[in-house]
Amino acid sequence: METNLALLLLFAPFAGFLINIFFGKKLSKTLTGTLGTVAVAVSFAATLYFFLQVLQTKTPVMVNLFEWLHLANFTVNFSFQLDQLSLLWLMFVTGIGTLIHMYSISYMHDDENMHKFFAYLNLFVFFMITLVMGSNLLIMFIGWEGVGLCSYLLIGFWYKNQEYNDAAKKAFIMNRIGDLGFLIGIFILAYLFHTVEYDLMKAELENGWSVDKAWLGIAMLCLFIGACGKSAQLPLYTWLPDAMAGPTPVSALIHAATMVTAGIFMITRLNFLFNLTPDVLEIIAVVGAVTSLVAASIGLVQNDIKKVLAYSTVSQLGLIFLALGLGAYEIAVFHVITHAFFKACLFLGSGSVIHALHGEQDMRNMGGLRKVMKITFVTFLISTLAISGLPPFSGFFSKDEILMTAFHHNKPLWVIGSLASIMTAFYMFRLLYLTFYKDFRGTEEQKHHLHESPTLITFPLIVLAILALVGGAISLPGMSWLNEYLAPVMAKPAEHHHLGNTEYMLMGIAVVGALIGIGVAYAKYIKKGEVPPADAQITGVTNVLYNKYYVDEIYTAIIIKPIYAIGSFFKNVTEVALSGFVFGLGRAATLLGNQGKTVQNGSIGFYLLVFVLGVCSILGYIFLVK
Amino acid sequence: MENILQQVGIDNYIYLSTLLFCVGIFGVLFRRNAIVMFMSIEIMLNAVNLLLVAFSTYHQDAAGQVFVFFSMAVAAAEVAVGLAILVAVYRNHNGIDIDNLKKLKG
Amino acid sequence: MDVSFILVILLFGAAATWFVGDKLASKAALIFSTAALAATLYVIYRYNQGAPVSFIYLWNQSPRIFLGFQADGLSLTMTLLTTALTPIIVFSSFGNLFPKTRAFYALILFMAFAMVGTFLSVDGLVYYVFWELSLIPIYFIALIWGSGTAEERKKSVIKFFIYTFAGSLFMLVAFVYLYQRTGSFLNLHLYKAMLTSTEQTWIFAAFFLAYAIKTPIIPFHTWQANVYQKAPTAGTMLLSGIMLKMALFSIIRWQLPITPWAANEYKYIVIGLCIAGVIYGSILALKQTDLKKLLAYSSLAHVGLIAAGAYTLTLDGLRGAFLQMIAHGFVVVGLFFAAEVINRRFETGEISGMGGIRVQSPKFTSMFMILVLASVALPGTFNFVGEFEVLYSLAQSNIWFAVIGGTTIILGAFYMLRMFQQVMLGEKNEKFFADVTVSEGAVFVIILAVLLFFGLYPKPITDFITPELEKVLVYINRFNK
Amino acid sequence: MLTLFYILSAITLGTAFLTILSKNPIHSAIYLVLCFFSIAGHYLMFNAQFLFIVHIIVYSGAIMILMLFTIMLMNLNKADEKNKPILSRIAAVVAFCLVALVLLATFIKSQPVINEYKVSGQDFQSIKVLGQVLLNNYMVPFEFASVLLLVSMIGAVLLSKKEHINN
Repeated sequence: METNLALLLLFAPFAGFLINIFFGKKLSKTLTGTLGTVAVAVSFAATLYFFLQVLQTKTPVMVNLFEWLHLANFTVNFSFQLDQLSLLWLMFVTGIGTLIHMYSISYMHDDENMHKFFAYLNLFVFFMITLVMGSNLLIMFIGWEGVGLCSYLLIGFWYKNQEYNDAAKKAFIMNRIGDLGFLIGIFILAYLFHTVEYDLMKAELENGWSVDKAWLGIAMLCLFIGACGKSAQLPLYTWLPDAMAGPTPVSALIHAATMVTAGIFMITRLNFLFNLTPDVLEIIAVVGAVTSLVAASIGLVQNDIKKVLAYSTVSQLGLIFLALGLGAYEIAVFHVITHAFFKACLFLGSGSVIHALHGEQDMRNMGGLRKVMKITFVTFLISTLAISGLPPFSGFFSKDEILMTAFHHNKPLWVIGSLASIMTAFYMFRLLYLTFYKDFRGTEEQKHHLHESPTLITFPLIVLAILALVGGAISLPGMSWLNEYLAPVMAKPAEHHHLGNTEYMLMGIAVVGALIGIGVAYAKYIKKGEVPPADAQITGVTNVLYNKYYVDEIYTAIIIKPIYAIGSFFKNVTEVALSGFVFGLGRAATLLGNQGKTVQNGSIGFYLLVFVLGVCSILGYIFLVK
Repeated sequence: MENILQQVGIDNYIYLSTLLFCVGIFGVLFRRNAIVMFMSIEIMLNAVNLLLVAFSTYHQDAAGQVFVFFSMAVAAAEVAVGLAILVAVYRNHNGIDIDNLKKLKG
Repeated sequence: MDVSFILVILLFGAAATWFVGDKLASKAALIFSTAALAATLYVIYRYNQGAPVSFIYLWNQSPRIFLGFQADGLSLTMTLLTTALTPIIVFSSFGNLFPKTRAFYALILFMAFAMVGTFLSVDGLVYYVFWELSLIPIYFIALIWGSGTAEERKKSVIKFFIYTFAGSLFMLVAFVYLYQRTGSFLNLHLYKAMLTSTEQTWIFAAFFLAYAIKTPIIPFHTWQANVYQKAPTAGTMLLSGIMLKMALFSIIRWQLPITPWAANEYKYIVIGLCIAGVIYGSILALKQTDLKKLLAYSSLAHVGLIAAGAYTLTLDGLRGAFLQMIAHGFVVVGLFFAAEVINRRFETGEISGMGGIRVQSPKFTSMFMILVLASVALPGTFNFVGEFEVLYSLAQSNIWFAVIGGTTIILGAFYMLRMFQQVMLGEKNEKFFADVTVSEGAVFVIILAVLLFFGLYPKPITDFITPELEKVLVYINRFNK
Repeated sequence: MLTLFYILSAITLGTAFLTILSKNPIHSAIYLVLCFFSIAGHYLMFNAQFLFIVHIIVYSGAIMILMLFTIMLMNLNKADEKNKPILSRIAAVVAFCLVALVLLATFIKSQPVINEYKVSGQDFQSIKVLGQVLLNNYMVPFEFASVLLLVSMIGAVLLSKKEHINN
């Protein structure tokens, strides 16, 4: 029963994928969309069942199917594990997944390939579930690569545009760089532990299995590289903003709420190993903090509504990695969840705006939407307040916990994180003001068509906004339900912050910081009514930020171009030389033959002479020399 | 009957036929007149024949003499055909200079 | 019924295909190749039941030559690969019209015959004869039915022929020497020869030259790309799908067990070469403008990795190499067939002349996409299983091998997706592209089914080959206590 | 006997050289006859009567007559032969010396192997015995030799016949 239900949970989206990919074209659009949504909803229902069960029994559900790989010193099974961590993840993956599927029914209704969209989306959910449910690293890797594939398919969903295809390709390849790290990490772990099952590794460690610390550190670093790729951290983050080429529900589901949290899930899952390598944790913390700052600074000046959200995602993920690096896994998970709520809501809200404006994404051409799109505006406002970290919205609690932990462990990182938070508040309100306040700056044509989105779109927005509002309740400072819930999967008990003066002061600083960010945005865009200038007029530091520190250009110059240059060198020099060498051997043989031919000149006297000399030398060798 | 080998010795015959053979080689290399080259070949054949006979006596075996007999038959055949070829060459080239035969090269 | 029956079917089939005439030749070839597949399956069934299916017959007393065809896990797997791919290759050619049809199909069957012979023979000399015999049909296939001008074709095909032939001659020398030493060509006798280190070095080098050229491992690969491009697609499939595996199989079957000391001694150099080939092939693939050439260089990269796995001399490496051989055989046949499908419609091999196919033919796009993904070893496809084991074994030898060899998953994704984007995506092509026909689709579906099934459940093959590989490993380890 | 051997040997070698060195082919032929006669003398010393007779008949008789006949037919009885280039002649001399040196050295080196000659007194080379050996043991080669001679005769006739190209 349990096994079957777990398989249902896993394969319901896959069934949806199969039906949509094979028969989707013949079904009506509403039906394909409904099918896709129901498939994920079934998973959500199953997850809920297991969640409640595990909440009571506190014992994880294990499902073992069959042996997949058999190597010399370890075997890999198709086995799945439903414990507190994976169920928590599944809850918001399938839950938000369902909402976004629902949203997409309306959003994608005009697309000719809607059935494919739902097929890919279902496939994505399937792989995400695989990633989360797998009981060993390789099953996770299947999901890991699978979600990468779906991300590729969905970013390049509008495949007629080669720029979108470039973005899709870029996402896949950058992910693959991380995947190589992941794979190497798996190799080292498999070599060290002779298994890749989480439980067995954990048990071995508890039984005093001696592990080479240096190799373990390398393995963890490799795994972190994998996480960097998937969760868009420095230096592999550049694919995520480009990934906004995909349809907006995709950005909401994959590139904000679920897939990009895979790296965090992996690190949390392996927390018992990461705890053993404090050096790696430190690297993670620094990378996370720097990423959050860099991405936030880029987000300050972007004009594309989805790009701003994308950089904000990178920045928030950076904060989460900061938490991971400080060993505060519960807080990281907490922020993942709240972030999933408000960021999905923000993306869906921006999708609603884009939908209303028929594809317009540039904020310079928006404005004044507050009056027309009331629901969208309210939900968007709630989420913006949440991400800016104002109490009592969910984002306040989670972000504040991260900063508090950082303050206790590492003051410079706290400063960086706080700066990033202030920037976040600024650019999010900049976004809000430019989009919803003042007057509409688009064309008359667009203005004429402005409308609030249909219920299928607004309903998910409302649900998510409510969650963004109250989501913080699961881990209030001082009385954290989440910490308790996650305790069985954590190697170390959660740090308990005593709420003293320092803590209240920190909260105050955070709130004031956020308010400063908001205030600056208000002064600039409401009071002065500024509108960001056109691309050509951007100068100075702003220009550097607007062009994202030229990171893409740098990567092109130092990686892509040299590879092509080497390719040209190989093609034009090495290949030609090698080929020439082989042909040269042939030519040498011909040349030798031609030379030898002249010896054969027909003069009998000469033949005889050579013959005699030959006989002489043979006889001499046989009888005299030997 | 007293045998010659007891007085002369097989080695003297070996030296003799070796030298004779070398003279034949010398002739073949030295001259360009085809007929004289033919004669040199005959000298070489005879040197071998002589040695065969000497060893036939040495081993007191008739086989050696039988071989000589056959080699004479072959030599006769060879000379007949060879001279016929020479006649044909002479007809075509008005001479039997061996260097003319370079044209036979493929 | 023993394994020689498969050979008989193929040889008889080749003759019969020739005699039935141009009209029926393709069908006859399909029937006989399918019959060979059925026979192989039956033989494997019998083998699994423990029935004797080997065929050994003393052919010549002096020198001692056995007409021996050994059935074991390794050779039967490779035979199955050959007889499974041959009908696919034959069937994939149905859409093309060839002059001298009967000769074409007869040569394909004859080639299958020679390759199966190579996989099955246990006598070094017979093995060598089959090895060289397989060159003849591909030579004519590429020369007569290839693309490009006759002059270019002749140049590349003759280069291929002489190059591979010259390499093989060194192998013959090695076999003759081994016969001198052991008085036998039988592999089991050769495995037991206690050769000195100098002898091993030379024999290893001779074998290596033959196999490195055939595989090919850089820098012996220069024949490859041109022949792949010039040969008709059926020929390219035969070459890349099966013939390359002859060399890789032979490394495991002949080279390593005979000269284990040298293999261990020169392990790092050889693996280094193979790994260098991975990067070299991948980067060159990025620069190709011709679809078939691109696939050729990708093949170079992949077989480099396979060979590297085999040379690690570990169970994982050998097994991974073996699995990857089969997986690569199917994938590469599928990819070249996709190239052929495009070529049939657009009549060009240039990537720049393609693009915008996805709009017109979604089915073809999906199938091609899955093939591309299998080629870049996405988990869940058969290629991942092999590549994972190979990379794991490399990581055990030296972590850097795995890191550098692993760049194939990055570079592979790079050039394959780039190719896919340029060939398939973008605005609709002005030229009409009909979606796959039923017969074309059938070929793809079979290949994809194999790749996905074994990707998720490789156990049948793994269980089939592992005992044999363990035996081989015992021979390999006899010098390295 | 030894004296006789030396005299005969001197004649053999001397006439052989003269054969080669004579400018006029007729002279060469004459010297060659002398050389053959001296070789026949050697045969006689071995008591090989059969070969002695056959040798005189075949060589001095048939072959030499054939040669002389050819020379006269071609009207070659004058010394109009152009000498070979000096380089070839030096090469010929060098080759001659080299072969002689190598062969003699070879034989000298292998001399210890040669046993002392012992007479068994058995008759092995009288015409009667040879005839029996030839026609019993070597019957088939003998017949083949006759076929060979026949073939060579036909060949010689064919070759020396005037060609009629137009026919």
